[in-house]
Amino acid sequence: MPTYEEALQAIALARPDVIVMTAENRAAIRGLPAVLGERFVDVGICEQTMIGAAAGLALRGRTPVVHALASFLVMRAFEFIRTDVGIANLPVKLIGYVPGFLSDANGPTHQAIEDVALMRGIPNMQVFCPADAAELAAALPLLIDSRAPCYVRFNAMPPAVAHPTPFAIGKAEVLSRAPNAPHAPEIGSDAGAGGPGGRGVALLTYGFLLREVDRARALLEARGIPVELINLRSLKPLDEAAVLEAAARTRRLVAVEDHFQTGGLYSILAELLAHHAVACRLHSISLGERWFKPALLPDVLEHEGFTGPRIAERVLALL
Amino acid sequence: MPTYEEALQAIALARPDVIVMTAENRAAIRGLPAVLGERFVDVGICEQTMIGAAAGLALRGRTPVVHALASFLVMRAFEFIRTDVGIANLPVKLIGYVPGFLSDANGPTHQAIEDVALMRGIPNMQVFCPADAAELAAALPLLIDSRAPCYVRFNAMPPAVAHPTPFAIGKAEVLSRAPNAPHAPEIGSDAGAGGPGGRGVALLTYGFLLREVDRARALLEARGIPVELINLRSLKPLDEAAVLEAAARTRRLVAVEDHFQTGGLYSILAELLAHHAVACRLHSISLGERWFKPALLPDVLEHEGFTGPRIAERVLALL
Amino acid sequence: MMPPGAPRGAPGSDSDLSMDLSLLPPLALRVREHVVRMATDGGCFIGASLSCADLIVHLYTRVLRLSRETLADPGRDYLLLSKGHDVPALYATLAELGFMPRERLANHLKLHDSIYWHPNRGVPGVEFHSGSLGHLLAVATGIAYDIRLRGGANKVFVILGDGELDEGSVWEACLVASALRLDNLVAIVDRNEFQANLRTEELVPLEPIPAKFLAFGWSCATVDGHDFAALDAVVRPLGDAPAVPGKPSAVVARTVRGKGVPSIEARADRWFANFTAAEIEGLLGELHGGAAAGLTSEGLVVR
Amino acid sequence: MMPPGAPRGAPGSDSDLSMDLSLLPPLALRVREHVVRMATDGGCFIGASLSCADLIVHLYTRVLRLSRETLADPGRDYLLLSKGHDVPALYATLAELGFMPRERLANHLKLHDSIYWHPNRGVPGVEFHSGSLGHLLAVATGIAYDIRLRGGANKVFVILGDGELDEGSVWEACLVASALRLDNLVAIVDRNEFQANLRTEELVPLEPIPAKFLAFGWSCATVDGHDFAALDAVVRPLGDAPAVPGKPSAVVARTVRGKGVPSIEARADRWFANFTAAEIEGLLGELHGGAAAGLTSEGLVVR
Ligand SMILES: Cc1ncc(C[n+]2csc(CCOP(=O)(O)OP(=O)(O)O)c2C)c(N)n1
Ligand SMILES: Cc1ncc(C[n+]2csc(CCOP(=O)(O)OP(=O)(O)O)c2C)c(N)n1
Ligand SMILES: [Mg+2]
Ligand SMILES: [Mg+2]
Repeated sequence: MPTYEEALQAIALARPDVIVMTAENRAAIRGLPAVLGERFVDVGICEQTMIGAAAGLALRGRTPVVHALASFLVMRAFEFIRTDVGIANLPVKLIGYVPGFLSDANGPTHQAIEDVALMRGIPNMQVFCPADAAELAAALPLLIDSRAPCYVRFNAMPPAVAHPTPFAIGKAEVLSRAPNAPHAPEIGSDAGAGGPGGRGVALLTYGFLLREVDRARALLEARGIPVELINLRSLKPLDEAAVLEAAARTRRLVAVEDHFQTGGLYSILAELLAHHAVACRLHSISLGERWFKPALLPDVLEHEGFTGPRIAERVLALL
Repeated sequence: MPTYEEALQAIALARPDVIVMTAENRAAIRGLPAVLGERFVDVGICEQTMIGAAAGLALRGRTPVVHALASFLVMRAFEFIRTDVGIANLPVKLIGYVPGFLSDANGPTHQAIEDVALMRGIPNMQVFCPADAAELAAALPLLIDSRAPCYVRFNAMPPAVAHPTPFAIGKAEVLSRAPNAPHAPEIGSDAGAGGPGGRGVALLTYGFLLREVDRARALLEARGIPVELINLRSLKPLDEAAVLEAAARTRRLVAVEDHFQTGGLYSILAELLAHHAVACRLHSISLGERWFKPALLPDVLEHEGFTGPRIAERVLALL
Repeated sequence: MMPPGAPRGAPGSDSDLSMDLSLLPPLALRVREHVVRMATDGGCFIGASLSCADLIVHLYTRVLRLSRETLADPGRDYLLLSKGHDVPALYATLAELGFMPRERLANHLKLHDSIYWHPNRGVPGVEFHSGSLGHLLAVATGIAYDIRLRGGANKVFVILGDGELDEGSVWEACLVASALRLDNLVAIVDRNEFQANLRTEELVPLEPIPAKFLAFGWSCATVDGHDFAALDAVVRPLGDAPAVPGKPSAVVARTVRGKGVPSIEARADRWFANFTAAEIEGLLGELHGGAAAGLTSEGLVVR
Repeated sequence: MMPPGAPRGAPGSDSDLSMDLSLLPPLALRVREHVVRMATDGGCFIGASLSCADLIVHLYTRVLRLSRETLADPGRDYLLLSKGHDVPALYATLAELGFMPRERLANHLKLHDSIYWHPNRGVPGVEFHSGSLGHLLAVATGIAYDIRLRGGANKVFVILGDGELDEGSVWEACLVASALRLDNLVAIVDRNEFQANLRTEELVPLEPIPAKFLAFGWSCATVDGHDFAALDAVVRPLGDAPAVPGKPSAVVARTVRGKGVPSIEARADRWFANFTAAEIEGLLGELHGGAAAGLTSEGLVVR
């Protein structure tokens, strides 16, 4: 699999309309200035101007791929994104660096844990949250080909899991489906731990946390809980069918995300269930309504309860 | 009832900690500079600086009440609100002028129809949406007394309805409760038009639209539909009990709002129903995922389907 | 695609030469008439539109390489209204120059058209929507950068409000445009001395404006924004070449809010107006040198 | 409450006089040692911290009316780090001056403390959190305004990065502070010539910086940011009175990224560093005039 930089370089070399932009955030693309020359634009620490300029470039037929730290991209420049890119529905691709827990010890100013909420609220905007470097590289050509604006929760971590399903816009990856005849459940009162009429539990997640949630899945299965694991790499458009099927089978969904509880996956699922009038338990394992404790990533995961074992415990407690 | 300006003046005169600020938006408070002198600060067209400065004033023990057009307040200054006011949990009161449909012919740049979504997503931030001038004036002393930051969807329209219930933070106003023995329903297949096990329909709304929704209520009742009408003036904190009771009785909620479908009242209700695992139909009458057609207010309401009669029709179509 | 260096001016498809200077005053008068007529039945930002009517008329007739036929031509010059609430002056100019039928102006604020208080691309000739102050210099920067990448000779003009200069985003975009050495970019400040409710110097003093642009790496000239000959001397050459090679060009155009209608000139409470039909008649009279209109409707504070 | 005009300097509770100038170099050296020690086990923005270590040390010992006892006193002088990633230099200064125990520095990045990459109010002496560039001049404007409303004589100092000047919000706040005539406000620019990855003049040229502040209604002086006597001449008087009455004061402090540790000076790839324990020893040696540390860990591009 190419790295993000390699993938972007290949696309930019094949497509002269692609302009790579950054607001002093070139960590992931530092080799591109030499390759792209004037098609690489670093505007300095000017997130708002970068977005306005990207809109101007898009008006001229370009496809800007813009980079900045996720929190400053989606928040400092929010009104520029919504007004210049959103209203005009221009194909500007927003790449948010160190989102969620990945901002580790930077502190709340850098914590993009409302990015999904903000970006999905903008008409026309698509939202992608790759689980690892491979998924990111696989998604890139597709989302640059699309004419829609999009936000990418950048994540170039090592493979989270083996990916059986190629990336597609609007499609989830179903990583495990609850087996038909599981061991007898060890916990919970109702059979198979699912909600009324269902069995087992579906864990839905996205981005970097997939790795940990997959570990949690293994732990839960080892305890005899039937688990469905869904990688919701495309949050908007959403793979409604995949979610509704999981809901129908398990009657118990758990959204696991490094995001505030409001506005992210939990809200997406609540809206979907309401829209389809599906009776199904829905739980959130998220940051609730607070910023997380700044520290190095492994410490953050442990402290906030997002390692595989801690997630498994928290799921068990919900059943 | 005092006007907004009178109410704010009275509070500011009684409380020397109150500082009234605006970013060139003094339409509703134009008399205050003469009264408050240096405690009235117009920073010019500088929404971000206004918020940062308000945080600085709050650090010094002040309670800033800040005014700007809703879209520029909550969007241009979003990151300042979230970072300087939200993280520090400072008592800054944000007053958003011409929100929702009230921006009539200004166009999408001025349409604050994601303001509820944006503001309620910020930890600690409260969100109030008065239905008319009376409710706004009644709410003001309470929300300035509170130590929490808040956002007010400013609305000083003439009385929408008679208000039986005094404003209280976290409380809804239940304006009508479905009668026990309604006329036989004329439409819909299941008895009383409610969802399974319920009867009638609950209309939930906030702000300026209450007037139209109340008209819709009368029209629906005239057609024999039992209607509950709830004025959700305090969207955060939410009066969960009022909503859950309406859900239990009617099993059918309709959220009516001049807001995108995502993130506002519809999402709030979807999250609440999911959290409490309540089986209940939930519908949205909102702007969906698009900006509204700019025109004068009455034309907008007609065109977008938000007059009383059009709302009634749309509710009927849902049943 | 337009040949580079195509002649300027868009008086109509039958001409590709700049309009004669002597024709600008009567044209500007007709534009002002339209603007005044839009200040009823809902109203418009009349004061802000009248201050830059001459700027817009001059740009379209003497500067921009743009005609009805080249509205989508990548080689066209661009005009962006960053202070979008002056769009009535643009609607009127576009109608007078045949970019759209004059009748369409009667659709102002009507549901079945897109002629409302801020620009949008539903109107032919509008390059981009605006309304939120402080955006279009950034957008223009992107446009100008692409033009340079493609080796285009066309220019990008942006009209800014003076109050709009309060927005930090304007200065941020100035820094970036200067860093990118976009000398095909021109910002014209409609220096009408007022922001929404107050004189700029009484609220957020902006002077010295030229020193600001110079310190941010731009060239800067000052001009009387109601004097077509002066505009010809200062703005027209910027359609050919920047004032200083390698630098974006700023022009501070000294103007008067409500210019042409003495009853509303330099008055904050007549910035946005929604007059009665009778008042409109009076104001049109004033425009033609008649007596003061004797306005009776109350002044408005809309912001 | 502190008496207005209280003596300056916070060398410790037993003294209320400014620290003797001769004591500053050794103090700054100890501060730099702490900063270097924080550049491991996760690392820190070492380059950005070393460039303004002298500024911070000088402010705390020779300018600010502030001591351990007056940390919450409304009459205290304020120091705000708008370029928050230089906070290791502040942690170290606070520790050396007894605002917090030196041992707490060992908690850098640890879960049980609040000593992380950006300032927060969990650390005594930190007035406000930062990390998002371009915020604290606006916040300082509010603080300074309140001080004036209350008739206070205290001052508000803000340290800005030079790259931070890219952000339009800085210039917006400059306009507002000037409009409000906040002459109790002082902005010090850590002019280390670099933003995250490049030299400012190679990315977004900022010169002439003084002309920018002057055009925005501020006074502006320039000083060698590593020369305590020069800082005493330029910055210290601003603790008593503005350079120009009625205007906020800016000071451009010429500094060097990574100052004091030649191996990392003026190097973009050593702006943020996470060294091995052995490298840290080498760098501490350099700080004391020893041979080059012979760094082996790769340079980092973290932004
Ligand atoms: C970001 C933003 N903030 C506030 C407003 C509201 N507003 C519209 S025009 C205006 C005053 C503009 O003054 P100026 O730029 O001088 O334009 P003029 O009307 O004088 O031409 C204000 C505050 C806005 N449209 N956008
Ligand atoms: C709004 C915002 N955008 C981007 C960043 C990422 N960032 C942190 S420091 C930095 C460079 C700052 O350069 P400068 O102000 O010169 O500080 P120095 O490190 O040189 O002291 C950048 C781009 C940020 N923290 N905040
Ligand atoms: Mg003006
Ligand atoms: Mg620097």
